[in-house]
Amino acid sequence: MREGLIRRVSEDPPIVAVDLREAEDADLLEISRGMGLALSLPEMKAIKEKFGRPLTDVELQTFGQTWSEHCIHKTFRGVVETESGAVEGLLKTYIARATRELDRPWCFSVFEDNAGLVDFDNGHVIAAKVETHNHPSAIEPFGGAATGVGGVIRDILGVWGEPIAVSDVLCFGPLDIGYSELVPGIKHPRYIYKGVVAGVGSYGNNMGIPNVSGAIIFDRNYTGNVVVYCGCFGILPKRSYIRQTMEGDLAVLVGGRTGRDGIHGVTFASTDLPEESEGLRSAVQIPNPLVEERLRRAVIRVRDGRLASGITDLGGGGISCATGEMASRSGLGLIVNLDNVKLKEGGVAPWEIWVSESQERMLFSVPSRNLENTSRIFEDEELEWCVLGSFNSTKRLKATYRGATVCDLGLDFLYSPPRIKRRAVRVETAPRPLMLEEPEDLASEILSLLSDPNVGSREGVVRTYDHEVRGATVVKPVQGESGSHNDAGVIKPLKDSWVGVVISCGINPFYPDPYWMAACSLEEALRNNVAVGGRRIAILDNFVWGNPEREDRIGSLLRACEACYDFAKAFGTPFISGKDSLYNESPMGPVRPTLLITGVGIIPDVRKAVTSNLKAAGDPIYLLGTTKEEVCGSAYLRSKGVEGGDWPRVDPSVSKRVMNALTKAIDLGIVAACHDLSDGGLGAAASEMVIGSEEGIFLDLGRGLMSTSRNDFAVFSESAGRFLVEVRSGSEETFEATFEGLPVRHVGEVLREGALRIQDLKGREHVLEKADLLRSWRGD
Amino acid sequence: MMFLVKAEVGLKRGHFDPEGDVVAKSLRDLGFSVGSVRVSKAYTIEVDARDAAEAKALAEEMCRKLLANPTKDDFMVEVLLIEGRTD
Amino acid sequence: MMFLVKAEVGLKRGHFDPEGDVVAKSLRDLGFSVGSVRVSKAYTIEVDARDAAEAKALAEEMCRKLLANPTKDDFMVEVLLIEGRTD
Amino acid sequence: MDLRKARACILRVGGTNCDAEVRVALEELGLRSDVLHMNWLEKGRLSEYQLLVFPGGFSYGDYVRAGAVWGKKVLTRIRRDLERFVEDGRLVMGICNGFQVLVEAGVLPGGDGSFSTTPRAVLANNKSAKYECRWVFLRGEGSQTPFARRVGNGETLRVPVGHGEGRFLSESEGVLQELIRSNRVVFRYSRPSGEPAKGAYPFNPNGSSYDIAAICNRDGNVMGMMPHPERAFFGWQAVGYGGPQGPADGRKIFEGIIDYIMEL
Ligand SMILES: Nc1ncnc2c1ncn2[C@@H]1O[C@H](COP(=O)(O)OP(=O)(O)O)[C@@H](O)[C@H]1O
Ligand SMILES: [Mg+2]
Repeated sequence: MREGLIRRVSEDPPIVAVDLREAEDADLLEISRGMGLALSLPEMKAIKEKFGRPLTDVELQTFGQTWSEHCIHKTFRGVVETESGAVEGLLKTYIARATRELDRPWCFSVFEDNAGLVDFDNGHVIAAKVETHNHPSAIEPFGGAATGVGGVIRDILGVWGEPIAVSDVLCFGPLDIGYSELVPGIKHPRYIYKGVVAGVGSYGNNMGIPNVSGAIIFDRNYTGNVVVYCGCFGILPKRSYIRQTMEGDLAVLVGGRTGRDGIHGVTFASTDLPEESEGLRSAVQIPNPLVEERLRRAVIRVRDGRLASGITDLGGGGISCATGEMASRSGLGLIVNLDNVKLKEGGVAPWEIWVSESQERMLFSVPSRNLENTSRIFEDEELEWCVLGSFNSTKRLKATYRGATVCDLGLDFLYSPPRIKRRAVRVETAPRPLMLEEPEDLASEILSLLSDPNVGSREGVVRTYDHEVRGATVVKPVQGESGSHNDAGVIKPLKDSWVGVVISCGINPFYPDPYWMAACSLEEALRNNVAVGGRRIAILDNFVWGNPEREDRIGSLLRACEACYDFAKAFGTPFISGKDSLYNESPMGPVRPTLLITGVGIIPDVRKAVTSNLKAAGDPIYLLGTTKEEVCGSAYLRSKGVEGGDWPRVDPSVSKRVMNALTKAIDLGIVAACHDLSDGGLGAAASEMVIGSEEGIFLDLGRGLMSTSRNDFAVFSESAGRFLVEVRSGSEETFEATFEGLPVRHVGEVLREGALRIQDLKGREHVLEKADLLRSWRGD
Repeated sequence: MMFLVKAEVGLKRGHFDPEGDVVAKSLRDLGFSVGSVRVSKAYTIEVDARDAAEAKALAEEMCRKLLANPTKDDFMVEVLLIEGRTD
Repeated sequence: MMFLVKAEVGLKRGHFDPEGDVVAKSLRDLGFSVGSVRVSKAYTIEVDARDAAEAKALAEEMCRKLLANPTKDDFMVEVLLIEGRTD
Repeated sequence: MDLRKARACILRVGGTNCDAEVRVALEELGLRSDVLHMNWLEKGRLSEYQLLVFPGGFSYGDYVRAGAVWGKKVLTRIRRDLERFVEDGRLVMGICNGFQVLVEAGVLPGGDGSFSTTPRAVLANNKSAKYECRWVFLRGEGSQTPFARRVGNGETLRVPVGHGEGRFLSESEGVLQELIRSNRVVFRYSRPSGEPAKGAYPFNPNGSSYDIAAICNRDGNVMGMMPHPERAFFGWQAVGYGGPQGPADGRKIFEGIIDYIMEL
């Protein structure tokens, strides 16, 4: 780089001025890289053209943070050029459009704030948010996952929500992978797994928020790119949702001290995972849930005292982004005095204070007359706080440090970064022939699939998360002495209302066509929700993809987004929030495109919620939905290491009617037990129901709606839209009438003895004792 | 031969130690006059090795692979004694 | 004067150490040949005292009053150095 | 006394997180309850209450040992008031982290006088080395404490636990024998049949000696328990474990408290 572009303005405090005016393209890129800004050439040029003066390092870092993928979703808001024309923003064109067109009156606030908000009962709203914390978890599994949970909890606090539940969905490499297969810089999946699970559990348990939903997936692809999704759900009185920061209000920072930790977390999440991640020490965040627990108390007390005019959390970009966003959303400006920030250590440069992502901090805007009462609450809760500065009408973000102005930027420019363009190529995926003999021994196939890490019991993990704390959990993630699985968590958040919140997820990264992969994930989230009694479901999307600068990655992203629109519309389920995490690439390659859909439904009376364990011998068993030869990417084929065949597709015209009828049957009280069919298909679902019960199941495959003549496909197909239902005996007619014209068949009975008996398509019987099912499933 | 090795793993300097902070405050509350406190974990491990040098090297590898995260932790390994002998 | 004191608190002999047990198993999974593993906590404390002997006595009292529970824990205190000096 | 005049104090410090649901349970039975940060408990204020609860959570992050830091703080801040409260025959209940606090403070099992100067027991980390969130069976041991008044000798209750450090160990075999002899073991972990778990996992979820889940002091007015009765109070909390119709088992423990207060 040429001399003179970067100049030290002052040694102490360390401030640097960067003069972009004379900088050539190569210089611009080098400055971006050297300062860790992760800005592209067009972005650097836009800054260069805007300013007729040198910029301070504080200012350039502000751009680096605010214009990062994480903060502003540049790919999702940018233009995607395809062979068949340009798409003006994936978010606008697909995700938000579905919501806008569905126009549900119960959507209270969508895509706007830290979390999506939907109406609940008694004048309350439910807040929901799901985040990813992949890169930090790859570097420091415990701290990365724990601060992932901590961060998403603050998203809920950041809309004045009282957290009522958390969730986590985790994707790891195979735990038994050999060390020799790892690449330097990549930690062994076993190490990552232990740390991530411990981190998720530790933070949620410490905060006293029950973990009621999640999933765990193992695949070689995630060895280099661990995926950690953390969700949080909260409740608040509608009238407590206050966002009216005014000129003259004070910006008050509360919570943990600010230090060098988490610096450049944001820009770091916007580039590929570098090989030498060991050097990124400052990207490591040390969780301190004890402070966040006190923050939670303070937020609720300030809320209920109606003392503050606004709130937001400090996440990516730290103080710079939180203050900038709060001012910008209210059409205001702000002046911050960085001297007031309480620091963990000495010698922190002003730009570091400005962008540090130290955890457990919140920002309030407080009318000055309320400062005394507000600060008394903070002190009561043993929290440190400071006034950062005050809001004004300048629409500028200004910061001073030791008397010098170190940042002075117009918010309008800051919040309208140049739109980026991405190019997409359509990647065609066509089914390939499947070479697999039909096995003879169905029973041993079922047992071996149950012991597959992707199908087996999650009890060993789920029980390390408290799912009962707060005393409001109705349907538990695992249940009974054998820890069988339910499909969704149900929480009863209000003392004086029987209405419950139903939390579910859907994730199917193994179906090779991104469109159908997304469709199936969405449908599975709904299916899991409906299975326990949920309805009026709002959904959240979380994309984990590779480098969006690569045309194939963006091509599959586009297809997944198309499916999101199509199926959200078809099912009538609006997106209310979401997030994308791009640049998930490691020396071992790009992440497998992974879409998580989270469903948030309601149930009018939690006492009618349905669990998956069998209730009474003699009850009829019904199979809802059609079983097709859709096995590509299924747990069955993956466990055999076989590829090929067709993958599941979703037919919303049938699936939606089946779900609606099921909801009706649940409300009639005639559904005794229900389980959705997902990984491992009918075989896994029926086994899990037996595992959770004293009773057993008899299934006659020939009585089901099967468009296959192969027993293994009948039992392991992962066709969408299916449920296995125990109906209260005597209610068969009502049940069948409810499903008039739909693909529903009476396929068996609940047995007195704990066993799974399957009569196959050729009339042979296969018997699996509960003890054997349990042993395989639990892997003991 | 069995060696007894102690591996101590703690946060690198510069990282704030929430546990140490709580301990320091609690000690002050009990009337002690203390400055900062840092908390680390010590693993006392029986290691099968040919000699003390190998035992130490093995323990260091255990730290790198499992007990510590070099990104945030420092570790220190010390061979305590050869099993059965205390010299 | 500030002294740096290390107080190590661990399970008494004969007490089962679940954490150590898990660590030992994980180490064996990784291919290490280890016997038993015991885990303890080490507190590195800046103590204000007149001399090293007092610093040590104070740290022992901290163990008795807070850091150790006599039902299960043993502790061991060592004065590391006088602040500012490393001899 | 008239229940409408009685009041419960639920204490909290940083990291406490089960105060709200305990309050819901008590208020459901008609006992007004205040949740108070221990810092706000001025001298003498305790005497306004008939019941003091140390609820669950992760006080002070459970650093050092679960309950240790709060336990010592209890001694430096409210020792005298608490001693008087206990001597007066008022009720003190520690649930989960609260039990750990009472043990670390020397309140339970207690000494010859009232509190012991050093803890005489510990809730060590679970034998499984994991946090365990699961429903267990508790067997009433016929202890003469108000907390178990509604629970028959040998009757089982189904209640969840959620803890990583719940393995009860006593200072010596003598202390344990004394607890048993003086009928101060209130609940033991058991099998569904009511047989004591005899250490078998997961019936005994943590490896507690003598399957101890709850103990009380000499006079029976202080009880600590690892399981969470407030999470098994309403039938709908016990879906899959006897619910959702009718009350759940943990309610009996709170009802015992109410009976006692009404007789005061
Ligand atoms: N990581 C996790 N965190 C919390 N809950 C989980 C996690 N993994 C699985 N669960 C819960 O365990 C249950 C079973 O999960 P899963 O095996 O994915 O579902 P199923 O086998 O019923 O299709 C669900 O209730 C789910 O919410
Ligand atoms: Mg499911």
